Amino acid sequence: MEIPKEHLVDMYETMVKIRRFEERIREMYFADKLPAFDIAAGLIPGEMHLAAGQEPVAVGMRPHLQPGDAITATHRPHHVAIAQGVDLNKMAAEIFGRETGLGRGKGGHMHLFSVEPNFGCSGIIGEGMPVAVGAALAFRFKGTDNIALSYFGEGAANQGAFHESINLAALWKLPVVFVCEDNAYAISVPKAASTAIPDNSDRASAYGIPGVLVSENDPVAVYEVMGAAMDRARRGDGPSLIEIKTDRLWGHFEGDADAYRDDEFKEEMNQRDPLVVFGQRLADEGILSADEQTAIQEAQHAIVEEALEFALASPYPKPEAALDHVFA
Amino acid sequence: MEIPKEHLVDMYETMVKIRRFEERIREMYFADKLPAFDIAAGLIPGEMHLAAGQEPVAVGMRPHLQPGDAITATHRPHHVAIAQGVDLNKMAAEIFGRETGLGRGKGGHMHLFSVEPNFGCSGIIGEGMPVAVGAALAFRFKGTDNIALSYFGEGAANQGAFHESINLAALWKLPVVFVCEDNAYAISVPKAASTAIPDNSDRASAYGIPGVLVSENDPVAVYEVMGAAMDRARRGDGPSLIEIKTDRLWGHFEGDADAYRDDEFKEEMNQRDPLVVFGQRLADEGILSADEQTAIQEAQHAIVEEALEFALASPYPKPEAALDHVFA
Amino acid sequence: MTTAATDRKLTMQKAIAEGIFQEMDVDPSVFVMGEDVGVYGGIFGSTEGLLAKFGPDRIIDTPISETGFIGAAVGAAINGMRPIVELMFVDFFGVCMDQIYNNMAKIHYFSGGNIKVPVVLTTAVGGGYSDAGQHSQTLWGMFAHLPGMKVVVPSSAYDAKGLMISAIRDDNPVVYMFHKGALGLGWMVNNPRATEPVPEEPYEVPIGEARIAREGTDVTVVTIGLSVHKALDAAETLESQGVSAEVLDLRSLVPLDRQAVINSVKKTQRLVVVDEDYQSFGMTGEIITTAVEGAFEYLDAPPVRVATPDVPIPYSHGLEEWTLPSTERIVAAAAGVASS
Amino acid sequence: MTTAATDRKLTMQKAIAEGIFQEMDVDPSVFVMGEDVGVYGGIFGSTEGLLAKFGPDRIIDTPISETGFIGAAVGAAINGMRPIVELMFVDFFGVCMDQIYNNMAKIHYFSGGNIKVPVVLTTAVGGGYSDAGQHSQTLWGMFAHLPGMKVVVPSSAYDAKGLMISAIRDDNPVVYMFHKGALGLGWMVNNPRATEPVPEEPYEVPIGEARIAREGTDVTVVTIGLSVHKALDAAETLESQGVSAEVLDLRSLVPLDRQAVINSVKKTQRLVVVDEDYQSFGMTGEIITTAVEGAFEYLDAPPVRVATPDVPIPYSHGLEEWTLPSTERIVAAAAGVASS
Ligand SMILES: Cc1ncc(C[n+]2csc(CCOP(=O)(O)OP(=O)(O)O)c2C)c(N)n1
Ligand SMILES: Cc1ncc(C[n+]2csc(CCOP(=O)(O)OP(=O)(O)O)c2C)c(N)n1
Ligand SMILES: [Mg+2]
Ligand SMILES: [Mg+2]
Repeated sequence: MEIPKEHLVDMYETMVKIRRFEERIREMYFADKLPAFDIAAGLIPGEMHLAAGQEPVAVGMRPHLQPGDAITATHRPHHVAIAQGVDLNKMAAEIFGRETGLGRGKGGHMHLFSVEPNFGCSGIIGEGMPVAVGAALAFRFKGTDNIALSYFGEGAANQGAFHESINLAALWKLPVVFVCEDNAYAISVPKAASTAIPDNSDRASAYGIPGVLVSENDPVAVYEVMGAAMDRARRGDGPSLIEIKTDRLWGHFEGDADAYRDDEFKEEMNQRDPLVVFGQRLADEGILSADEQTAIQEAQHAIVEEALEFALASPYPKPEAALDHVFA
Repeated sequence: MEIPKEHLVDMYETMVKIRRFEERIREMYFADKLPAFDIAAGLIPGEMHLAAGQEPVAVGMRPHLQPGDAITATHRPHHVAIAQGVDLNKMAAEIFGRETGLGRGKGGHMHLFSVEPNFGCSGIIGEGMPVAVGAALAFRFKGTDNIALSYFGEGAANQGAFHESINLAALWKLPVVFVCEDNAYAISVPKAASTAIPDNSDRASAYGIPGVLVSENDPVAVYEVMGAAMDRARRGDGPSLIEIKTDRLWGHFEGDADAYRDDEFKEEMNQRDPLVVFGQRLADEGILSADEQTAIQEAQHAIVEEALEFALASPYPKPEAALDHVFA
Repeated sequence: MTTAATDRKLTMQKAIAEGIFQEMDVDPSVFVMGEDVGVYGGIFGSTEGLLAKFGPDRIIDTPISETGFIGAAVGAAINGMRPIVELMFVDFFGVCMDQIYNNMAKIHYFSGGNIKVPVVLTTAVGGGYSDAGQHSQTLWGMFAHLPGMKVVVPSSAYDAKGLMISAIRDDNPVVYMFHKGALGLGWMVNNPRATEPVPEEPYEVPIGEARIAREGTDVTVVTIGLSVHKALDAAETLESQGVSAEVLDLRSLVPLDRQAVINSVKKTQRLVVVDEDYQSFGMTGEIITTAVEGAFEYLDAPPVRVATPDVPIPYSHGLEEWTLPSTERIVAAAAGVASS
Repeated sequence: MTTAATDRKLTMQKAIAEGIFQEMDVDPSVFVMGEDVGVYGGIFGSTEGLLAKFGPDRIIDTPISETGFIGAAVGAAINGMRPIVELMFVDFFGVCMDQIYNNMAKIHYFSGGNIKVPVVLTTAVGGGYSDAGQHSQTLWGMFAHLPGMKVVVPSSAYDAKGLMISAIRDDNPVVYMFHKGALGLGWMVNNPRATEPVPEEPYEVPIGEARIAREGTDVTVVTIGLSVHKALDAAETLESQGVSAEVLDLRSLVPLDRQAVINSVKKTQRLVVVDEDYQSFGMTGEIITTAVEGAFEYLDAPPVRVATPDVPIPYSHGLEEWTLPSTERIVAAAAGVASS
């Protein structure tokens, strides 16, 4: 497949932005928590699930997105939100618990909601899957050609919601693409200890829909497979189930000792860091020189810094605002 | 496959017993409810789901059962309970809400529990499936060669519990046989309106286990397929998923006008009544003559009458016994 | 028109279906999803007649996948629709509660008010016909305990239609519970009070306002759902015994009309709370505490509760009857508190 | 031995793991299932050290299939085992509540007492560290509302071990909730009171008996879980203000030690109920109603509640802190009611 250069560049830029965002969040997360790690302390208290290494699953669909397309993501949502173009300032502000955040500080890092682009996520495994089905149903009612993407981890693929959602979407031939981010672990539980078969994409046959495995953590491979599935959905030919092998470079959440993955595994994983590999490839293929990549990095890092500055300069909500927004 | 004659006879006897039980319950259910049907009135108030027509799915496994094997059944449980040999007197007494019932009148027709044989059922779709997995896990812990059978309707196959249970059993290679009773309807909803693929047995591939379709409502076909699956489980080779096409001859519950199935469908269904067909076959093959069948019918009917008499002669629990048995 | 309207009596079941019908007729964003809502018309008739008018695209029969389709209602609501989604019996909430309480009820809050989730979740509640412990519960206390959803329980036809229309127009998730024994179904004994004149035209009944179902001076009986009728029956008996009971129909638990409870208790100085839900950690405790907080000095005697004891609802008729609140138990409780 | 035992201080987390360890050691029918209970030792350490001793056959990591594995615990319990099954956070109950409340909690009743279901369901509760609305709830009022399960909430290490051992030996389903903020985890601020001397040998703490955590004469503070420590902190401040607060740690909501509440209220004549769960339709109403039912004439002032208001628990630190019951709010409430 011939991929337009601007798509390759766009994916690279977005990967850089995501990685930088995650790195900076990580730094600020630990800022006031160490030396004695206290989860409740610091600029960003609470759990923090970062997606460094999983950039390809997010950026590969990006060039195929259209305005109004819905995405539901997981407890590990930043990469997908950034790839969809969720306002980075407001997103950062939400993560820092500020009044200017996407949810005025009420939702936090696992509960990022945006109207335009149409994004949501959740802290409960599998919870977003039926929501994506409902978004697709709404698109059918409204006669738009929008589609819904449902992201979930390979661990989530054993939750009942997986089965019910995909059956519904297949039955009603709805424009949904189910995207399984297979990073091989659900917290400490390896996929082989949770899943009776090797590849969730093979479960598509239980619903009579296409199932495609992307076996490399590579934005181009994701781009191709997601492009076909998204087109298919947009054409009205129904849902697909895509499984993408990817890597969670860091712990499950920040502070996780990650003792359940051995050093060899982690070393191999770090060797194949998708950002490095993709940058190398773009250089090798003459698409983006090292200098161009550096320029991109600087530009993207600046965007991230701006978002963090916006967030840090924003006020906290008034405590009694806790009572607002239960009901419309 | 050569089936021992006593198994054929046993299956026929049991089918006769089941059918008679369901017919008599039906009569007594309506006894004091008509002419103006009142669900709360009569000897047996409440919902009543009868299994006439589904006898083959129940009796086919019977010759392969061993003491201690566990069965979990559904809201439509009588045929399976009778086939497993649950005490018919106590079962009838429970259905009539009596103190002598399996649950002292607390559970009723959807909540029949027996220790020996090891039987349970439930009013919630899919609820029994994980329970069967747990029974099988207990058998492994205890080092017995018992197995668990999990019955559920084709409607239940779209409930999350289906997915989670089968994945667990397959993952842990537990001795469970999952038996889908496909009577083509979930109340008024036909299978095609609920299930994205034609046969649930094909969903076995999502768990890497054997899936077998029994496409006739025939005790011999069920006997063979269930025998193989039960042996496999007992040998320690793990679970199977069996789907059996069957017929619910009557409404979803008693009092159901059954207007969602057209006359043609119902007529065809009645033409292939499995009790008639099996009786005919046994006569044709010289296994049970018409006279022998009549004798069996009389004997089985007498057993059913005895159970009903036991139930009707039993006292109701004292009202304040409602407070007992919340805790052990 | 108005005269004709008030002359026409409807059962609660028909009133519910009419409310949905009329809103669907004017608002194309309203649709219905659930098990057996199509050709069957809803197991309890809540969607009767809708398929014929609106067709299978807007009246959607679902698989038995409550997590799937209730979650889909949330997704559709976020994206501009106003789904009505049916959980056949409230007792089934356990297979899908995450979508209800963690998702439907919380997204508006998590989004800081940016995202609205206008779902109406209809569900049948209540016992009294030997359907045993997985098909006879009300559980409204539990729904009311969890923030983010309105919880509406009409007791009769007029309110049922008006509350349904209000629920559909509400921008919040509304759990709309109908009591099987008040629906006026042909196949279940009903309290005849629930069938009453219902205007033909659409109208709203505000969510969050209790209704004084009967005025009285000696004792306040606060309740909801079918028990309203049992309380009214009890009030007649009490009257013949010289006790004047005021019956307050809460109509919704969220929002809860606390002021109506307090006002009535201030007037009668005595309180009985009747609840078909489990007694402990539920509605009776909340209402009594509301009265204690708002009218402590007015209370002449400790309030009394008449509720379902903390046992799974038993099957056998005599056990169940003994368990659920009855007119006799209400009479005894009210007479007792009135004379103390 | 006894001296050594009482000298040894344990965190609540270690006390829980030790209780499980000791029962598993003597009873081969006990096993553990749940997410990350194996090599991880439980996200909150409840199963720390167990895998090394008992191996993966008895300490079973599960897929994220709560309906599947909690239902499997029910099936195993019916068939002679005594499973301990972990729901990682109580907030996740919605994906599996049917197995918990409709199945685990009801089978004994439905079977007329013939079938026992000795499951211990462990789960982490509580907020205070900005984990937002799907990871910070306690929800014990909801579990206590639904009949058929015991609901146990230890507040400190001694009780945690003894209640765990009692729970495992109990023939009934027991929901065992541990508050993250009382566990003594290295990575979370803890109230130091929760860490205390714990005997080495196995012992039971009876389920259903409240504990007077501090004696007092002017006002009773009834609470459970982490709030016990906040109440004790508050009692110290109150003492300096001349108010003597009695703190009652309920330890379990089911069975509920109503007599302990009544006795204390009869003594102090004033009541504050502190609950980290949502305020309405929950524990505060139940405890206040219990006091009103059992000690009406003794109450000198309307009881007061200090609870989490009916909002999903917000993320941002300041919002959350304002929402959850704090020592300051307890002091203010108790001082207020004591002076009224
Ligand atoms: C219903 C539910 N069960 C358990 C959890 C706790 N939990 C949070 S993330 C996680 C692992 C998820 O694994 P996976 O789906 O593979 O996503 P990943 O973290 O690898 O991105 C678990 C078990 C939860 N949030 N919701
Ligand atoms: C979780 C749940 N949802 C819905 C129901 C209501 N219900 C009872 S039986 C039934 C249909 C079941 O169909 P199927 O599984 O095919 O079994 P059949 O009745 O055909 O034997 C439904 C929807 C229920 N009991 N539990
Ligand atoms: Mg994963
Ligand atoms: Mg069926």
